[in-house]
Amino acid sequence: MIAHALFFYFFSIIAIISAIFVIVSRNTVHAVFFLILDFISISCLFIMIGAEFLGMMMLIVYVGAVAVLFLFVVMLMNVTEQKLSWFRGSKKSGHIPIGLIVGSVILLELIVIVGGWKYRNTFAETKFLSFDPNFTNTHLIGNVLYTEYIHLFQISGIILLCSMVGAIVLTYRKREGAKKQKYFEQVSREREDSVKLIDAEFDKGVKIDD
Amino acid sequence: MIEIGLGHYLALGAVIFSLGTLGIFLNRKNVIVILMSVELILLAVNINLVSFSIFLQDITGQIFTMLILTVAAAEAAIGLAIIVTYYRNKGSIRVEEIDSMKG
Amino acid sequence: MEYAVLFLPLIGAILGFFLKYFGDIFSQIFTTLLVCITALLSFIIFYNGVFNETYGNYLIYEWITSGNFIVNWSINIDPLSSIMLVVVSFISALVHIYSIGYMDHDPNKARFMSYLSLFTFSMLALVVSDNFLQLFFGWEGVGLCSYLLIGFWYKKETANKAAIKAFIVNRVGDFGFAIGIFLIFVFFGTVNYSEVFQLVPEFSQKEIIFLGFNINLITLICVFLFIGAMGKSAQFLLHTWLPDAMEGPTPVSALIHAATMVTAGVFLVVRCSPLFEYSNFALAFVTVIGMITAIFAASVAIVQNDIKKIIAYSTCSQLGYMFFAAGVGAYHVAMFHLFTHAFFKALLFLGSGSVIHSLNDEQDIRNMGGIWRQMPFTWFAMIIGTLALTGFPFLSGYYSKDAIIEFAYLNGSNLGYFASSIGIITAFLTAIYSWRLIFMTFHGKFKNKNLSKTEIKDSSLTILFPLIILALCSVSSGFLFKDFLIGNNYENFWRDSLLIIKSFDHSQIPNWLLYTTPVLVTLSIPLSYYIYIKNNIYLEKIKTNYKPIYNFLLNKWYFDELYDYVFVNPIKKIGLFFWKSGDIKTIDKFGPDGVSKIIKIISKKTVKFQSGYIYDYAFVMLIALSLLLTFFIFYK
Amino acid sequence: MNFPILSSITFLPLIGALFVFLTRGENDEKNKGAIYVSVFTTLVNFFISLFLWFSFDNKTSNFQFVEEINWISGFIKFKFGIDGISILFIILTTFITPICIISCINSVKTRLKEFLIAILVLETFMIGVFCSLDLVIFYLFFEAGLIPMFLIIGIWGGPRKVYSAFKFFLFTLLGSVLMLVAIITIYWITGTTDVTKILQTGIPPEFQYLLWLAFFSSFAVKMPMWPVHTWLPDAHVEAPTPGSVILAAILLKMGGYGFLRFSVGLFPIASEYFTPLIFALSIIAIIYTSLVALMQDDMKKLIAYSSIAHMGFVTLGIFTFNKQGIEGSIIQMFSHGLISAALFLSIGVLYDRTHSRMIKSYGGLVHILPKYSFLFMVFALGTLGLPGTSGFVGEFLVLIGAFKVNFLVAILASIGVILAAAYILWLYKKVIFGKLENVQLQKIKDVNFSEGIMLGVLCFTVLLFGFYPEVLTETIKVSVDNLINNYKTEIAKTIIFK
Amino acid sequence: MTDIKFLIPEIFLSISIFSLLIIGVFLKNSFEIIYKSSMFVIFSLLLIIFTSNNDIVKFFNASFSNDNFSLYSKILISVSTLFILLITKKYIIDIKTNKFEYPVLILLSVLGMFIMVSSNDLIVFYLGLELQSLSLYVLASIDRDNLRSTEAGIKYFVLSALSSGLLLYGCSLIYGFTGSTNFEQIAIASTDFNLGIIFGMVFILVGLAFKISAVPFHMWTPDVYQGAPTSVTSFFSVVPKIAGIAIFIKFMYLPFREILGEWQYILVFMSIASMILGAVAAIGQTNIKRLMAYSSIGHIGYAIAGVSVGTENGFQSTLVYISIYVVMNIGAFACILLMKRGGKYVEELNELSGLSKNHPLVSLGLMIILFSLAGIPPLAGFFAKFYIFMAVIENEMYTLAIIGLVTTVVSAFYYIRIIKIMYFDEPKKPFEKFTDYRIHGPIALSCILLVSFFLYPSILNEIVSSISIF
Repeated sequence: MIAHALFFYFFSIIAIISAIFVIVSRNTVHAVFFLILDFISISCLFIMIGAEFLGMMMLIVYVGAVAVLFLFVVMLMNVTEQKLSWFRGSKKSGHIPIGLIVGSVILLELIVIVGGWKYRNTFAETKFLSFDPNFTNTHLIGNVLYTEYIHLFQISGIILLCSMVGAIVLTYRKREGAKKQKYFEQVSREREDSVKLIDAEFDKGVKIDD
Repeated sequence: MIEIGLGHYLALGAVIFSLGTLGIFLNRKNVIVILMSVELILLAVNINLVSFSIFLQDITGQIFTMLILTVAAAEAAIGLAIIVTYYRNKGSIRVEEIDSMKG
Repeated sequence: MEYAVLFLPLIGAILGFFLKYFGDIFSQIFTTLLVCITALLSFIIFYNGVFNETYGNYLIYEWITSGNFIVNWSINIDPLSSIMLVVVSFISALVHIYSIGYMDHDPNKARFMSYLSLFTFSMLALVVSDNFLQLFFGWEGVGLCSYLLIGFWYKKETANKAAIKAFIVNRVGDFGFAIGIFLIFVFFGTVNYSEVFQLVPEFSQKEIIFLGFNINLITLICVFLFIGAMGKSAQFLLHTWLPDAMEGPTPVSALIHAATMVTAGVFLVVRCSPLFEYSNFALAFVTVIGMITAIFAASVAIVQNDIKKIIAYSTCSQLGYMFFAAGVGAYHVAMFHLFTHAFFKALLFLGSGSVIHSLNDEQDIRNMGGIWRQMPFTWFAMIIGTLALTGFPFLSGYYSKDAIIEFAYLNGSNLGYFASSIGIITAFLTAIYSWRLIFMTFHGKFKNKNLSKTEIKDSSLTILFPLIILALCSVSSGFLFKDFLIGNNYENFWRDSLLIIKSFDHSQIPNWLLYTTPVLVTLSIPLSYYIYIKNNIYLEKIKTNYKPIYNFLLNKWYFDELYDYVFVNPIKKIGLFFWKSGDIKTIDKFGPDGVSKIIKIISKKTVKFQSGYIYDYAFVMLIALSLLLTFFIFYK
Repeated sequence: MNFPILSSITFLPLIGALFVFLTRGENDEKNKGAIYVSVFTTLVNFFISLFLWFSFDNKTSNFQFVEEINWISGFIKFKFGIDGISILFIILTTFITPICIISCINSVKTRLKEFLIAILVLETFMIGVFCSLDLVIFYLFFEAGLIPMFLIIGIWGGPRKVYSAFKFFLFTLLGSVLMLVAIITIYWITGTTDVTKILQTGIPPEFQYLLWLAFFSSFAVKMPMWPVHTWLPDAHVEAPTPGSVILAAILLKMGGYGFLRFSVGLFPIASEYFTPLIFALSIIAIIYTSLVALMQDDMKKLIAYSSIAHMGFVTLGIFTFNKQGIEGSIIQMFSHGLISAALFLSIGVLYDRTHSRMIKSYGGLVHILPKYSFLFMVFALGTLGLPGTSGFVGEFLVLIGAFKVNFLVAILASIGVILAAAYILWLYKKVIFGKLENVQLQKIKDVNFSEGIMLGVLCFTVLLFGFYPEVLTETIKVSVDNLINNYKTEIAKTIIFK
Repeated sequence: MTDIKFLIPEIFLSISIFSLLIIGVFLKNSFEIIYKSSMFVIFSLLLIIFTSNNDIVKFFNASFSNDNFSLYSKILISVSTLFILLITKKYIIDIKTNKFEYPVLILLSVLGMFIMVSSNDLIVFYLGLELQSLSLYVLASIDRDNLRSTEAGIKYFVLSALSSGLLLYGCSLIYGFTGSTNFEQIAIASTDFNLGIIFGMVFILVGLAFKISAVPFHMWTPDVYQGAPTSVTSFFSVVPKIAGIAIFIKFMYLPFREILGEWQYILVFMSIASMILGAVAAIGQTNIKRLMAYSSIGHIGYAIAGVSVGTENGFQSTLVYISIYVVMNIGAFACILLMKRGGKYVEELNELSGLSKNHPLVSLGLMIILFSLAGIPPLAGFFAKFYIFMAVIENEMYTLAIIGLVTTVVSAFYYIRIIKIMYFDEPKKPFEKFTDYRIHGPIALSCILLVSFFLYPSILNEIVSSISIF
């Protein structure tokens, strides 16, 4: 129990601190790294409470893909270093104290709410698929993901497709003069098209490009 | 304090959620950080869902989390793509300069 | 026949106007002819009425019916209306004839004749009405015609102003009259004379709360009706329009502002005698106003220089006589004076018109003088008119005016005595200014600088003919009709058309009273000859010594100025204030304009929130979110 | 069901508008076809409405020629019907509209076709207002009239047209939205918006006060009553002549009609309760606006203010709740419809010639425009309520009615009559009399044929109804009786209830 | 698996999207054909929906529901999409955003909306919402070389991401406190009062309010409407609004039906705020697209007023409202798409001046539409408001009704200001004259519908009255 608590506090403090640093650090690259740290600590927490599959997924998807994407873009745009902090704009405004007040109000209220959570018996009735201790977490998810939740899976596929299409539409530019493979041309190339026998005249040389 | 219950996890989620929202509107310089704050918010949601799912002994929450992960990735991709196109036009992604339309 | 009497002038007015396309002369002749026929018919009606008792009520059609408010167009012939018919149509016919000559230079003859006929129609409609509303119709109709005719020479700014003044002052009177009618209708439930008069005794003690005062109903009605009469008959306080009305052509002054329209007020009071008889207060009120007017107008007339204005004030004064006659209960005497006054005053006006006409529209008596030889007929007519007016023995004015003074005395009350003394003083003043007029105009030196004396000729026959007729009437009417109208058997003639409760005992008149007036009047002739012709220096002395009084009189007691100061200017100022400060600066400023301005300001402020910055947008969303959350935390 | 005569007079102008839309002239100014079509349509409409008047049975107070079809299923039926009160307004509308269209020939120089369409569409809406027997339908037509009128003021108006058009539109719209709330509330209270049914069932007294105020806000703006009158002078001044005519002659009457039919009819108790308010406002309107009119330097503005004063008499009369008052106010509305239309047309005649509405730029017109001066005189006299013109009958009856109820009110209102004489005669003097000083004026011509027809007809009617108002009173008599009886029984009921 | 037949529209749509993508990639200059075929797809989709079964069926573990309500919304969505595609084609080609992905993205967002409106489960709802939003982000910045378009994209994206974050947090709270993501189960579980559920509801409401741009979550709307290409703006102002309102209604009437007392406050507040802001803020605008943004905010206020009533009449009136709103907005944007002068599209209001002289018919049409938007009878816009206020007053919410009607007057101000510019002001140079039935046709159709609506105003009610969610 104590170990559980210790690990929880350890990871959660890391998560909170790195979350703070995500929004306050001056260097964007650092911010991305703190974000990665945050993800890692949260995935550790997930694994700790028994959602191993999701913990791993977090690592793979977020750390492996999303965060890298962020890093990539940050580097691409060369906007890493910012003078002073994020918060101070060129105009003076009293937004920081008000922002902190609003933020803490929301936080406090949320904590009040979540503190009021009670386990109710009715949950058992509403529960749709309950855990079976004989199976691992991954197994459980795998069991339902392609059966009961196939439609969700498909829709999320379409979402990914959509994001793909969107990203391409926005960023892809046809560049003139770029060398590309032309599969059809390459594959459908016939000998007759490409090789020509000519009688080379003596002492005249052959003109290749005509 | 020692007994770690659902409340702790939810509180953690709440803290991270608040930090994410703070990050969005306190930031004055860089749009990418805003994107990261959005990721933080989604992370907070994930914490909530997973912990609910574990404590309710119900797998649905985890499925939801997984789908949110997917969507978050898609969102990040599109968001970054938009930021890139904007950067191409403007040469900057400073938040305080994104104000050509107002009123 | 009765219908013809009423409608012939109307036909004349309408068709006569259009006849001008064939030539002005046609329309002149046509209208005159029709009015003459009317006059003739009126005589017949009068005659038939008196001797054959053909009085009656002739319905034309229903005018307005609204619930129990039923008003007819009708012709009511009774002694009162028949005598008025005679006066109106007869004078009108003469004035029509006169106008043919008088207006010979004017380009708008047809219009003039048509207006005159229209006036005659309205006046007849007034006279023959059997209810208050038709009376009101005629009342306003004559007001309109008076307005049109005063402003006939519309190029003259003063004429226009005078016309408007006449109409509006009359409207003020009408306002009272209308309220009187309302009161009658509201309490009696009808506006028909005979029905109203039948009900009067029942209501004689009724008191009503009117604007917070507890007042006898009949008194109230009478006072309001009398306010109307004051307006129309140019009585004190509402008299200011009449002298100004002399801006109109002289025939108009003769017809409208001397003989007929202005007497409508008297007619109204007499017509309502069954009402007035039940209210002592109203009668006293009428008497007082009449007295004041009589002496006031006479005092002003003494110093006026405009020939027509003098006669106008004289008219005012004479109307005052009639009113106090009515006020002391001697309605028949008032009518008698009305009757005689119509002739001699019309005569005076027409005569002065003849003078004016001959002197190329000169009206100031200081620019006249010594022309009696040039215009003997006019001079003679004027002399007769003046004699009649002043009450020179055995001319018409003598009978009527003296009768008034007598009856006032006979009334027996202090007010009556007072009235009769005022009457005597006024008679004296009347004589003074009348002779002043004659002497200044016809005698003395010729003072006109624009015109040589030899150019002056007497007027044409169309002008003189009416003068002669009127002169004859002025001389004879008093004598002829005296017994008939105010004699001991007056009730035989008037029957129930007027009600006189009090009986007058003629034997009580002291002899000195009977002789005072004629003596004074006769004495005044040499007196004024001395003052105005023989010894002007004395007059000048008086003028300079009593400058304030002279000015006070010359400026007609400063009534015009007072009214301008008290009513006209404040009303203009209030109007301007309401418009500029009320409508524009208050209602619009705080209403539509203000609201739209505020909305625009709000709009600008709101739009400022839309700063264009993402963080601000997010901030607004989160603030709203936190507010909603807080609301629910504290709400539950 | 018989031939739907009411619908046909309502929608005939719309069809006419369609045909006008289809006509083609070589240019704007010479689009004769459009004028012919619209004159024809409106005249036909006028004759149909006359026929309606003749076949109207004035012995019964029931609604006649009732048409009813399902409209919003389950809620509202499209119900038309008229009684003695509404038919007069219909006649007035169909009578004034052809005159307006004829006046377009002289006063509208641009976009004639559109103008005629606007007028015709407006006529449909106006007739619809007076025919409808359902609150929602009434509201529909009541509001819809704003659109064409807004365009008429805005497109063809004078220099400050935008301000005036906006003021007109927003002011009246604001007034009437509250009425919509009230109408819907009535639906939920009584379960119907059919006027006849509501009259039978009645509205519970406790609701009446607020509902009355909501209706009042709408009608008061439309009338217009003080202090919400300021849109009217602006709108009148800027609107083109036919626009002013319609505005003064008919649109203002919608308010009065509304008061009669709805405020008094549906909410007798509240009407009784609020009578002092109405009296106060009417009196203020009469005196205040008369005084303001006295100081105007713009002819149209003067007439506009005088209209407000005259409408003050109307409201005064309606809320006397006696026969004279109500009949008087109906006749007053009718005659004001004729007289104000005529006055605006007369001013339009001058404006077409000289393009000035300022009083000071005129004077001495009688020398060159004798016919015009005569006609103008008749209308001026009508305005000041001279006996023998239709203006007198209405005003006098209203005053009698008011006098029955309250002396002070009637006396104060009578002062307005004096003031009316002052301002209108002053106007007449300045414009018509005096010397002809303005050189520009010397060239202008007297009324031409079309103007002569319009003004002549109006002059005739003004005098006709002045001398023979029986025509009108016969028609409205029974309906007014019925109205008053309803009112009295309702009031009596509450007294018993108390 | 027989339930799959209820998903046929969605499946058809996804398959078409795939095929169109493939065709688009492999054909050169494929914009024309893809555009046309996507219109055809939507048309066939309409046919499919019309022929489909309208039984009330819940399927896929009750995470989808097939009912009248969703079918009605779907019809509305497809019809309006069809018309938007019709009117915007010329514009898209003119500003050179004629990529074949454009129609595909629109189809994707339509798919997202379809999923959303037929969802019966938080997860499905969220996925549909995200599918829609992702496509919209891209669409907003589709004119990628235009600074404003991309700026609009960024703003929309950032704020929308925030709002979906909030919404998701709400979903997580709801899930945690009710133990289920199914709408029915949520409703059952929320019978006893629990602040957690209310907080979840608030968060979800905020997210939804953002999507339909209700005040105070509207801040993105003007900027995005202005910045995005007009073709996209017209889509934005119509189609997502339908879906948003539909799902809004669904949330209020299904999962949260037990806590009506709570959400009513929020809705009334948002409704009043939207009506006022929509009316007031639009007054000072000079850009017509920005003005339309504020106008749409105002209209959403009225729509929410209907929902806030909480009765069947209420949401039905909202459906009627939104249907009429769609007709008006399509017409209005079709007119805006005609504002082309010298090869460039113009957006400033004063460019319209004197339109009535140069293009009398178009200005007539626009005038009708604007009067209808202002809610002046006898046009359809009036009836839309009328039904809303019928429902509102039925429940004695007089304050809301009076404020709503007063804001109508204020908003009438800026609508008639446009009319003033068209009709009263001095004419400018005419716009480029072109006759394109694809634009003029819808304008005419919209005007005819708006004008003739009063002949039979209960037509929509009769359709809508058969709809119930429960």
